[in-house]
Amino acid sequence: MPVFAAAGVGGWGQTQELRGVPELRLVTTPRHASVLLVTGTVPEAHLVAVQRVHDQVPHPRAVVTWRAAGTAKRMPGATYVTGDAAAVVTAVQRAWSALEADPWSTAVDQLPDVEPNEWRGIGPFGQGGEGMMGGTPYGRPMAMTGDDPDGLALDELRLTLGPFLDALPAGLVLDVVLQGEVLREATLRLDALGGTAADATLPSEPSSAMARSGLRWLAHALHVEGLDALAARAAALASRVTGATDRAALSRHADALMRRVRRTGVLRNLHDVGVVPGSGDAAHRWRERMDAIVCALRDNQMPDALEPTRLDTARDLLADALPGSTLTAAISTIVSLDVGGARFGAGTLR
Amino acid sequence: MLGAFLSGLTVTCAAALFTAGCVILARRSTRYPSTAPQRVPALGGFEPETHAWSRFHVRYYPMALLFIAFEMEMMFMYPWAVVFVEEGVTALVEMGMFLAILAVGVVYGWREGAFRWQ
Amino acid sequence: MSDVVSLSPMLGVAVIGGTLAIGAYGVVVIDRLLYAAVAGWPLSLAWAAAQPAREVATVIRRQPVTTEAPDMILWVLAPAAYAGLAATALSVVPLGPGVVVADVRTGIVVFGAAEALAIVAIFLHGWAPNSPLPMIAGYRFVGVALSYELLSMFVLIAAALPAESLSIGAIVESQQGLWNVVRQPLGLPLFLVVTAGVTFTGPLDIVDANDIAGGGAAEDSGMAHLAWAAARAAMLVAFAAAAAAVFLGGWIGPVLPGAMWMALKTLAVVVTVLAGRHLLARVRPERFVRLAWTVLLPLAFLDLAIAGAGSL
Amino acid sequence: MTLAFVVFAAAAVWTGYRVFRTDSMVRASFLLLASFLNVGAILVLMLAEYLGTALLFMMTVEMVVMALFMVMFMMNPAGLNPMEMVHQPRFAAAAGIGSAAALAAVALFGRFPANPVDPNAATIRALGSELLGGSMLVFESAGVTLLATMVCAVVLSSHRGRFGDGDEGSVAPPLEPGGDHRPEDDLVDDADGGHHMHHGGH
Repeated sequence: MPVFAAAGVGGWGQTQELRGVPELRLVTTPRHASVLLVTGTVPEAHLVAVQRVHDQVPHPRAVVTWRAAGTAKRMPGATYVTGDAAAVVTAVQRAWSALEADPWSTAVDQLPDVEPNEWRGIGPFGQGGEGMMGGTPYGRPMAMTGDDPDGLALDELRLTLGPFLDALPAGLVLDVVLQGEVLREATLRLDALGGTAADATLPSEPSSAMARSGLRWLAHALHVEGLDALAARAAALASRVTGATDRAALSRHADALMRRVRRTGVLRNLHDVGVVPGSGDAAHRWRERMDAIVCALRDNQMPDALEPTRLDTARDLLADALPGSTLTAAISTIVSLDVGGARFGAGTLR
Repeated sequence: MLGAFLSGLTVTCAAALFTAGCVILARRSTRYPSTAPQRVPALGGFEPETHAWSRFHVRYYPMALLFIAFEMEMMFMYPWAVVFVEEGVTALVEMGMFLAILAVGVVYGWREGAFRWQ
Repeated sequence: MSDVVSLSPMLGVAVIGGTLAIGAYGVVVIDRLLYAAVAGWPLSLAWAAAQPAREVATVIRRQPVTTEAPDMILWVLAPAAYAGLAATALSVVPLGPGVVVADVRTGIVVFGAAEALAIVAIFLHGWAPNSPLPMIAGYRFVGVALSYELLSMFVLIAAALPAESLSIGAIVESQQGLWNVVRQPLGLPLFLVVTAGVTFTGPLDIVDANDIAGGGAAEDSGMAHLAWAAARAAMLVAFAAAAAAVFLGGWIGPVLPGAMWMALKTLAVVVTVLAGRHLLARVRPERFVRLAWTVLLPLAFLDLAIAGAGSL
Repeated sequence: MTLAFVVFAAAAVWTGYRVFRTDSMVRASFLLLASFLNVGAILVLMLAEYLGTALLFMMTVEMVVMALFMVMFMMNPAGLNPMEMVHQPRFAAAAGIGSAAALAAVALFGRFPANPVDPNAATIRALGSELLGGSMLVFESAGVTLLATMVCAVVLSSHRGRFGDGDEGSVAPPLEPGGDHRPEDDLVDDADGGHHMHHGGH
């Protein structure tokens, strides 16, 4: 069942655990999905973004909101779910079968059907442009050139990689100036410093809470590096970490998983990628965090390696790491920093 | 001999037309026209300021030029492969020399950093 | 050549169409099974076989969304060209003893042309929707594709040396005594790299990559997405059949009929490539370009030298 | 056979014509590729099957690289606004018609020897032995020329050399001839780089 997950504050962790559920298939772009799953409360600044992602899901579509306090009202026709992953699966299946029965019951657009700029009928061929590069042909202007150190002054793409991009931790917005595939400038936005709802699904006991949060990060990181099957295994392991379970079996499973991850060569790929002052390259951070997960499970410690990076410290760390790197390396760097999605501001755990 | 090419061409065109037909039929007969918010490129939530089509700065342009020169060599190698067994050692030595010359070009390109993202 | 008969065009369309359709569906089922195996889910063939059918049913009815100012002709042309090239690639490969759709004397040259045109199809598929992420995916792919394409040429030429002909049928017959995978050990691994590259599966999955939200297919939905995924699976079947024919002795085999051997060997290559998808992490594009030019290309030279010395 | 030739020839001419009428650079380069594919098909019809199929993959790769460079440097690369692709239209039209007429005259009135190639002739084998026999000198000199092309391509295009970036330490010439005032001195006003307008710096 193709589901696109848009995770707001406090919901990102649980969404990554859904990767381990065989019935759901988390897809990378709203275009491939039938059901939009909104978890956690979406901050005010990202409301337009969640509405646009909702509209980008092709018809016939349905919306399921999971533990979403604020947005439930603004998502008309959404089935509201509180409960664990199984409840989400049943809700998604019910919504989907309702769609099958009556495709016309698809959710209607939330944003007005208005072109970004008026363009019809303007310009020589009515496509809204003037001359070679001017005007807003078909509603948008064309990119303008920017200075590039290697002397080729070519066009710059100014993009905002949104809060619900599948590869970035939820709620993180990256303003990017791209020349070709290399980032000229990259700034993280801090505007979503709103609600810091602590993640209720984490076990009360701190060390297993840290281990589960770490495994959730690992599931998303493996997905971004192209290893979906291992990500599903990590997510399934994360959902089994609750305070009461026997830790020896879990730490053995975690150890086996870490060995498999090392055998895929992902650490070799991340060598020398995203060197950040004070914490080495991405491979070092991965290795450190993977060992910390195993030891948090086995001997009930609270390793600080599992402490997710706060958004404002991440922004200063990345200030000089991102410009000049390719988009692939930039995303791998951000993912390896484990920027706390729902943990804006206050130090609570995801 | 031309019959073989004809059946190859027929198979290609059949597969291509079948796929194109399915896609065009689906795009024409859909009951939901794409509205403006749906048409915004998928960037995770916000909309881009400009068109994506722009003068894209290709970062591997020296490698592309090097590739074109190297590709020319393929033209010579196919006929050489056919008569290789017949000609014996002279063919091996000759192609060895030819490959060595071109390998010098690749080594020079590697040393000058042509394969790194500019 | 011996009693090789070129199938008539209509029969050829039926054979190639059937093989590609069944093969593509088989690829998707194998992929699901491997995914479940590595993810530790309960392995059930029924689930793996039935699920793609259900998803195809929903995808067909889904709305094919368009972007703001796409190049619609190219957007439709790309999956069509990619599927056509999968058919071309399979048409020059003998599927059984003397059963080949297009028995041309320049088999591996046509195969190389199909592979080069596949690069064009994949770039156009990224360029057409006029959306940033697919365009970046298309450009990334061309850089990597130009780097591994030379490998496929070298490796196929090395296989053509003992056969003294460019036709893949002759290459298969030249392996009567000894298969090329034994005679030219470097050939198959390099060709698997090329197969992973053209069908962007496994470590070379940089086109529809997860790190740029689905890359080339980020804007496809409904039938356009289905056509692209099916064409990609068909291309994997075509390249796996070519790998089986050129390196694993094609239809040559002791007991079973020729076509059965061909199917088994193709299945083995498909499972190997798809296993690479779930067990190996995605490579960094710029590092693969350097790796291909400075390590894999010399290995291809070595493979050619071994083949040359071996067939004298 | 002749029907196939006419179809391919018409397709080649029409796609060639479309190259100059279309606005998008990507479409222009791949229409040119389509035109070359048709010429390749005609070569195969003339039983030069190796040359035809080799033309296919050679032209494909070159058109891909051409498309990359065209999109990189041309204004309005994707044809969103109308694009004027023809320079000195009158002169070009005259030259086009003139050469077409001359070639047509040669084709129609020239007396060509009528000795068709036997379809099963081993043309590739003949090409191979020619390559290794009579024209070995051409073959090896082509190799050296290719090496020269590769070196020049890298020298001209690669911005980064093994001693670091190409323009490191290079200084833009002063404004007035012979003077020592360099333009970028007045642009870099403060140490921490208020606004980075100096060239070549990173």
